Amino acid sequence: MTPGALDLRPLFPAMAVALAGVVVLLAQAFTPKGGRAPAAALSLAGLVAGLVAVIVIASGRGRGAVLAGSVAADEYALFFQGLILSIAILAVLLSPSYLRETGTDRGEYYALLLFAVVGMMGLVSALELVAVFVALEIMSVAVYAMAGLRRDREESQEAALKYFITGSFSSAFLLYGIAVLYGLTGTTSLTRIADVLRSGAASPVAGSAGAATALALVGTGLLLVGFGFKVASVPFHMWAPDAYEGAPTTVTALMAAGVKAAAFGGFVRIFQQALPDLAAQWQPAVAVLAVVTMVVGNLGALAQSNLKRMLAYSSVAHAGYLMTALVAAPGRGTEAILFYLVTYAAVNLGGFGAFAALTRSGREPLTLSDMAGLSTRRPLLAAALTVFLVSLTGVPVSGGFVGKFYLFSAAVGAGYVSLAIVGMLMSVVSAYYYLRVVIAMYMREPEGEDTWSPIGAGAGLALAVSTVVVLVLGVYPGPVMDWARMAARSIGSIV
Amino acid sequence: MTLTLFHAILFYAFGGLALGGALVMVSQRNPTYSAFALIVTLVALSAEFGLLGSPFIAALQIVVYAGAIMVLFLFVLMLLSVKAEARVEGEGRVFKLVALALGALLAAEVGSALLAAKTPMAGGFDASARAVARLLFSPQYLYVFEATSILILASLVGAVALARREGGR
Amino acid sequence: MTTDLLAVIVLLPVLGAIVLAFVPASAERAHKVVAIALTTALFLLSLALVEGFRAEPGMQFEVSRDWLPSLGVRYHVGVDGLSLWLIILTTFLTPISLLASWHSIHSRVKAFNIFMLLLEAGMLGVFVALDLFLFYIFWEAMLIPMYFLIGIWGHERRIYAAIKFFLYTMAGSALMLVAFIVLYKTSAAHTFDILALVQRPVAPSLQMWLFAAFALAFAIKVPMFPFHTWLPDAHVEAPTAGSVILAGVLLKMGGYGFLRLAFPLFPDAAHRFAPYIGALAVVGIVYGALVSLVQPNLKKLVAYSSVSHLGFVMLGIAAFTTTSVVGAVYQMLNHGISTGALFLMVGMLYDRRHTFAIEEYGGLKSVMPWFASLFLLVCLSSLAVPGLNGFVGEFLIMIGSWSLSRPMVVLASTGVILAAGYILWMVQRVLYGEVTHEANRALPDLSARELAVVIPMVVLAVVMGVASPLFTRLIEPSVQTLIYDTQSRATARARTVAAAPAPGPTDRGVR
Amino acid sequence: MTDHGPLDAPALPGPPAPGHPPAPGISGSPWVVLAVWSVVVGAGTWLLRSRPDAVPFAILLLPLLGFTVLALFGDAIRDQGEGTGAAWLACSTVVTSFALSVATVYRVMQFPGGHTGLRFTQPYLGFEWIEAGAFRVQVNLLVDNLSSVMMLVVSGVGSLIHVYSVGYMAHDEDKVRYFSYLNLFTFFMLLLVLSGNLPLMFVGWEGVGLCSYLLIGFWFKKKSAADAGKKAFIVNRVGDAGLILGMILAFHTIGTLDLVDLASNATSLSEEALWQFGPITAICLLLFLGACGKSAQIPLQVWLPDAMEGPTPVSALIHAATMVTAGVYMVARLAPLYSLSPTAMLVVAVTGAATSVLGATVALVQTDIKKVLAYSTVSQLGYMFLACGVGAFGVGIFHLFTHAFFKALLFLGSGSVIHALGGEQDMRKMGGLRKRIPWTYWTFVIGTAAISGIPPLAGYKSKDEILGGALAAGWRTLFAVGLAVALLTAFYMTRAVILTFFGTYRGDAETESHIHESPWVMLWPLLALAVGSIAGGYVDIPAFVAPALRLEAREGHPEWLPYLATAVAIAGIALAYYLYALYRDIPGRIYASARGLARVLESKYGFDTLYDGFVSKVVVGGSEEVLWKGLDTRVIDGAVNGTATATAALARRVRVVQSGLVRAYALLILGGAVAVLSYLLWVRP
Amino acid sequence: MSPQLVQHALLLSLALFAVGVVGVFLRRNIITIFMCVELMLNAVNLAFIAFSRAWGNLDGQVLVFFVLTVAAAEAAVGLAIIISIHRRKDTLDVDAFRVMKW
Repeated sequence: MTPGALDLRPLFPAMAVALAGVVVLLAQAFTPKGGRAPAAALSLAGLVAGLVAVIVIASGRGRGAVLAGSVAADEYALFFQGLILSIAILAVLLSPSYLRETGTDRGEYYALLLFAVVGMMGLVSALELVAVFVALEIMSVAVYAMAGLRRDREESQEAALKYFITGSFSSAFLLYGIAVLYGLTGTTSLTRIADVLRSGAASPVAGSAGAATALALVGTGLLLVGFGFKVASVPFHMWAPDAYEGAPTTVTALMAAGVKAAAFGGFVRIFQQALPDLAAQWQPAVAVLAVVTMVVGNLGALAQSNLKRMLAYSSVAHAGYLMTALVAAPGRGTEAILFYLVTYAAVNLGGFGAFAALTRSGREPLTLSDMAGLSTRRPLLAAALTVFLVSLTGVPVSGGFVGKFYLFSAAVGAGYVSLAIVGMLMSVVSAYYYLRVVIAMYMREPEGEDTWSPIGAGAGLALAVSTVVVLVLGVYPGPVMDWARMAARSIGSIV
Repeated sequence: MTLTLFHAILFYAFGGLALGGALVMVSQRNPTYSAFALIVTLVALSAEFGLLGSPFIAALQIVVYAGAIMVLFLFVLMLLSVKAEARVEGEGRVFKLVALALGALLAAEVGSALLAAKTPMAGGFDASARAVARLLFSPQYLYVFEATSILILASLVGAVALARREGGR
Repeated sequence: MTTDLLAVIVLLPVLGAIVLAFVPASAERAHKVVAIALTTALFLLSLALVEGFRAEPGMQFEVSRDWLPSLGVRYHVGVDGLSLWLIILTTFLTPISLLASWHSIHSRVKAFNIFMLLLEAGMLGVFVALDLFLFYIFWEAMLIPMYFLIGIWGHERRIYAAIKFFLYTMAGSALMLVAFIVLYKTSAAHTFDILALVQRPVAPSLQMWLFAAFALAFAIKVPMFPFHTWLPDAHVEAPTAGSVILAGVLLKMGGYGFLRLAFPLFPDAAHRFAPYIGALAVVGIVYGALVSLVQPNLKKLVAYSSVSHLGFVMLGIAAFTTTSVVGAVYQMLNHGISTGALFLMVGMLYDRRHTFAIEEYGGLKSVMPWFASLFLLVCLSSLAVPGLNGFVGEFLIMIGSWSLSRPMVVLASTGVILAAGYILWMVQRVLYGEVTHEANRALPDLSARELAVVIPMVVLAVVMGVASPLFTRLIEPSVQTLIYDTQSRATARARTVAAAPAPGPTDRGVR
Repeated sequence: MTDHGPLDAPALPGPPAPGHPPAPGISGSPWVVLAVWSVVVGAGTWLLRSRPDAVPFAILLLPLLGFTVLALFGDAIRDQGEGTGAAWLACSTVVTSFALSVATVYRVMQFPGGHTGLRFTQPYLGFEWIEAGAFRVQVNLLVDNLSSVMMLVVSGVGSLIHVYSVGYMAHDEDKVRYFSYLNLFTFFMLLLVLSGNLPLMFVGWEGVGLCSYLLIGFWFKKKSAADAGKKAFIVNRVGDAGLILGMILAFHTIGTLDLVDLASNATSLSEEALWQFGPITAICLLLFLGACGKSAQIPLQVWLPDAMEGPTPVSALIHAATMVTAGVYMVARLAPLYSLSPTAMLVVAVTGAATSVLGATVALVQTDIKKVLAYSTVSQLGYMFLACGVGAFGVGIFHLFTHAFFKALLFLGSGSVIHALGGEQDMRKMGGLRKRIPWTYWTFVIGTAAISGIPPLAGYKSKDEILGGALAAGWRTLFAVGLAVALLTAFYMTRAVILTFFGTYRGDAETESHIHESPWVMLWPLLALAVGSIAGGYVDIPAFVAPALRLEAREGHPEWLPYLATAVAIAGIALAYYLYALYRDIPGRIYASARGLARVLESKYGFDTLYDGFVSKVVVGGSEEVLWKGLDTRVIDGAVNGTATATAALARRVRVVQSGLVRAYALLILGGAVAVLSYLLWVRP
Repeated sequence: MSPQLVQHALLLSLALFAVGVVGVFLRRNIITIFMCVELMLNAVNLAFIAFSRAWGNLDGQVLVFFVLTVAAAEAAVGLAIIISIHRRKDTLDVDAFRVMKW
């Protein structure tokens, strides 16, 4: 590209969403008192526009890295942006009825959601650590706020607080890691960090090869802490159960699906693009974290009676599953993570979305007895939820199974058979707590009056889409796999 | 910019001041005192920045941190009329000891790596506002710079949404 | 084959389930009729497989297409002598169990029929799949409908049983999936295609581990002692149709898995582990028989008898001679028929009296003569009276397993004695004597529908008892090839065999 | 079972006209019977003329056809004429089989070399019974002199008993079922004796066991009957397991299970030395275990006495004349094989001798008339094995042949007595029936004389031969045992006759008033059998079957032997007469003075107690307490559930870490950071 | 002595970071804890400046600029959260917030 003439096309998707956020705010501001701004519709419009932009770019026009290689529009970024936008669209579809029933119906919600999406999109497309950090913070700040939006529940504010304190605490570690890497390499660009680390001696800061390695490892370790926190890997996971439980359920859905996807998007890209030469060091560490995460996440979920909290722990466990494939990055491991995130996002949107959709007058279905006999009262919803739970368990025919298979086959391919074994055994454990929900829905009689909300059109659509995605990925995952492969291969191809 | 002994003395003095402020901050039960101690540290750090040849950042530090952020903290402290932490007998002693040990361990680990590193000082270092601004507004950081606008907007909206009183619209 | 008959057979029930999903739940009769008609049609369609099947080794009706190239997964299906009759057994038992459930399932009829259809599809899929991935999909997917069948329509402790069933079998197959992947990664063929993998076994040391993982999954499914404790619970709590399918088809998948996968894929490990499998099988035979002797509950008794019967199957597989394996495959079919019929008839008793306790019955022969006669016949088939189906299988297994271990065969023969013990004792307590419970005095004899359910099973038991070659002739070529190929691919064996006379389809097993 | 009759003669509707027994209601459906009869006869004739090779199969299948028709359409048939039509249908199939058998035997003997048998292989189906690998079982029949004898006995005695049953079961409501079982039994028994290979023989073998089970437990409402049936089947199964193993071993050792091939292959095998437990000995002993089960030899003799719970004709047919002799038949059939193993021969002989003593001694103290006959059967079967064991296989078959007549006769006679007494079986409540039921009395006496070995009756001839065989083989001990048993036999049979027919009636008056001679349909089978019991000994069975057994003709016996045997028999009879007819108080005194011995005999040498204890305590008790409740529930399932419980407990522990205190969360982050850095810096440099 | 200056700045930054980290655990007042986090960010800033000086490039300066922005944004949201929870519970003792646990 010619210097001076800035090619901003790769930024269009994010810009569309950001613009939508601003418009939502303005619409809110200009709506007369008592009126209701069409915030959800506007958000949808912005997100759809962003998605269209992603598709247009992906179809060949405007791919590449721009702004001196600080941000990329490679297949990887586009894959994630498409995924994140889809997640956001479904989350927006789920939101109105839930917000109405919980009295959280405010314009800021959608604006924050859109800003969070902007942050997520930046996180997966940034080729540079400053951008990564800022994008991460945009996402985090918006989500901190969203977590605390439900004023009728003490849990919501507590969630925001806990998420915020631990989040900013871990951000500092991440930042220190960035500082160390910058100090070692003199740059924040992912590719240039990789170059310096590869050539080794070029750094004036490194006194010796050993010192360089030590610094690099410190930086890597601190980055690992930061991203470990964002993806909710044990032992950095402890915010997740509380934040997931306390946050408004639609926000939880966004956190479980979107934040996790974006965090993994950044995690994988940074470690793969900037630190490939240290893979021999950090991959074993990731493997250990993965094992611990799978075990603790699943055991934690096993002990829960609150369904949201159970799904929160389960999302911890799934971070562990995802991390098993990180040891096989680049290549099949990355593909597997990308593929799994798609099905995982659909499942979590569906799962939390189902709880959100049932919420009436601020009362959410939170316990197993709340779900008793759901299959007789909401047969379709129960069926959809069953599909999600089956997919979470990793039983065919569902995207969850294919995804898990993909992940574990990547891990085995990298020589980590033990990871696959632990993963499968933990899947068995997980079957127990997932199945309990199915039991409640199908094998217990409903108790008392039907106090659940009828399923609205938007939520119904979102749940239906999620269900279809999960099932299609279980039978015909080919296309998504192909995209994932293209995306995984594109990392580092554009500088 | 040449380095003189005076320079060095100032550097260590402000360094000590910063560290001292920090220690006071974490050892104070009263958050207000802590805030003042933090301000001391921040100002001292600003001086350190200047001594390390970064006048622009040093100024920014005073303006943004000491000037804006800490004022905000103090404002909130006043607003909520925060009292000192109540003293609880033997509260979390083990907890604190573990934290101290872990903190020391962390410092040792990172420190060992830092100590092994060479620390040259590149010549011809120009970190004037002009030079920094040139880089800041180059395409390389344009994206991040623009992103910060969204960040601030998001935090604004978030703060409003959270802190606004019930029923207020 | 240009038309993929197997895909049609597997997908037809799925299609049926989808169609039924759109029929309102209130139209219960329509659901029943459609499901029974569909599965019956499928049975007739599956007979086309028998019709077109040539008594030759190798896969027939084979179809292989790309499916998920990025995972190395193909859509590869086919039928050979090992799977042919198991497919027929599946399509045969499904309409029968649906018909048997006509009255006994009165709640959520729609869901019941849908789950049964999905279950059938899953079972058929397992038997036709020739790609590990595909195999696993069906293998696991089947758990879910079965889980619902037990959990929704089961008896008092149904939830416990359903969870136990699901977790236990899933735990077993969890490690198998890892083994699949390891196999894929390490095999020279670098594929999930079973036929290709079989051609080139992996290193013997690795085989041991992979075989162990496979064997665990299959041993739980069979179930072999000591992995059997899920079975009595699942059987007792499952509704009749569930028990029939569980005993009739699901358990067969374990044996089938050994034959289709574990043994041919890992010839060296199979060679090494066969004696242990045989020993466990024999323990299962005796143990299952002894424990079922003292069961106070009809269904539990039959469940433990399954452990015993399937011990014979496993003994035959472990011996791995043509005779024993043909016997094992045949015994799987026999067990499907006779134990399936036992569960059907026990279910008919339950429909009348709502109890499985043996002591609640007695003297039924005076009030339900037709039931008594048919029940006796089914029992005789189960205890392997020659002339009925069970004998042929057990005899072939014992005669073929002689080369594996003589003491094992001798011990297995005690199973024959004990079978007479537990079955006849049960028969006596249920059918003979005076009617001791007032409630039994007016029990109606079998209805026309019930007769229609039982009589096909009984007829098959007789036909299979007197005309076994009709079935075994289609089984044997595949078995011979299986054994010959497996033996010749075992590296440990290849060395010793090199000096031996030219190998032909021999009757001496892996041993 | 002694205090009240089984339904052997279920509550008689009323006193029948004395001396003029009511003819069973043939009138029920005469036309049906006639039609069936003519079709059967016509078809049989056609078969013999045009498809002679099919005749053996027809012999087999006719009773099966009868069974099938009765089983499927029994209800319809019963609705007409109280099932009498069913009875006659059943009879007709067996009688036709008998007729065809006679024709076949005749035809076989016309062939040159026909004495060693003709094999009939079925050409009708495109397959055999079992085909798997090297193991194949054809559906082929072997008609040689040995199976001819058996076939004739089975279908002949079977026919008579079918006919007898028409009268005996006339008042039973369930006679359709009875006759269907009886027909099925005939089918399996014919299959047993005709089959050309061991596995097919085993089908018949187990089949007759099954029918025995069904018929013993025919009156299933009675617990003792159901128990006895079950016991019979299970004890037989023990033997059958041996038989199965023997077949397997034979297949793997000799390479075939075809009877003819086995016999001819056996000649190429070398004889094993005494006490050398080679494969041949093992095969023979395993097969003999099967024979012990079926033929009620020690240690599996316990079921036969209990089997008397069945209707008396069944006892006659199955538990005296035919089924229980299957073991003898099989051992004789495999004579060439047994001849190779002196060890096995010795075991067979000793077992037979021991069993014959056991049966004879226990019979001394029985008070139930059928039990006497049952133990007598046990004893006589032992006699037959004794013959086989000393190498006189043909003689064993000879005794089998004669025994079939006189034992069937005795059973049917006892049935007639029981019928007359309205179900009474206890001899202590009989007496003086000689005049009341003369036909029965005389035939019974003939049977007793025959079994006692009084010349010139059938038993005399065959028993004589056995003793001679033992002597010829050099087994003096066995000879002595045989002689002793002969004495005992004569004694206890005479005792039974005296208690039943002599003296004065000891039962109650009510029963006495109903005593009546049996109808003719029951009497003429008695007469026919009586003729057989007299004349049967004049058929030279040993010579006849010798070619089929591939044995040398026997040597002559010492000429003093017949006199000695006769003397022993007469001594036995005289002693019994002395004790039970003349000085009736002596038996009681003997009893009193030899209580220990009496108790041993009354407890049947304790076998039942031992077995019951083993089964109920060790097998059932052990299975319930140790295996099921202990191992299965507690250990194995405990481990399964324990894993789940342990996981849940672990989960509760893990959960506690999540304290809800945010600083603890941060601490864990810090700890994690330290751990990660330590790992990266120090563990993995 | 000049090279040591940068190194000592780095060590100072590390010390401040460690003090911040430990402070999070020593204090119970949420605002103080938050201030400790701010201290950690500032410590990192010092490291950035030091490294910038070592390399003689300005990326470190720019980084600090953005970190300041982030810190401000975090402060805004963080304090808003604190205000809102204080409103509900009338305490800033961090250990008082444990409705959700286990």
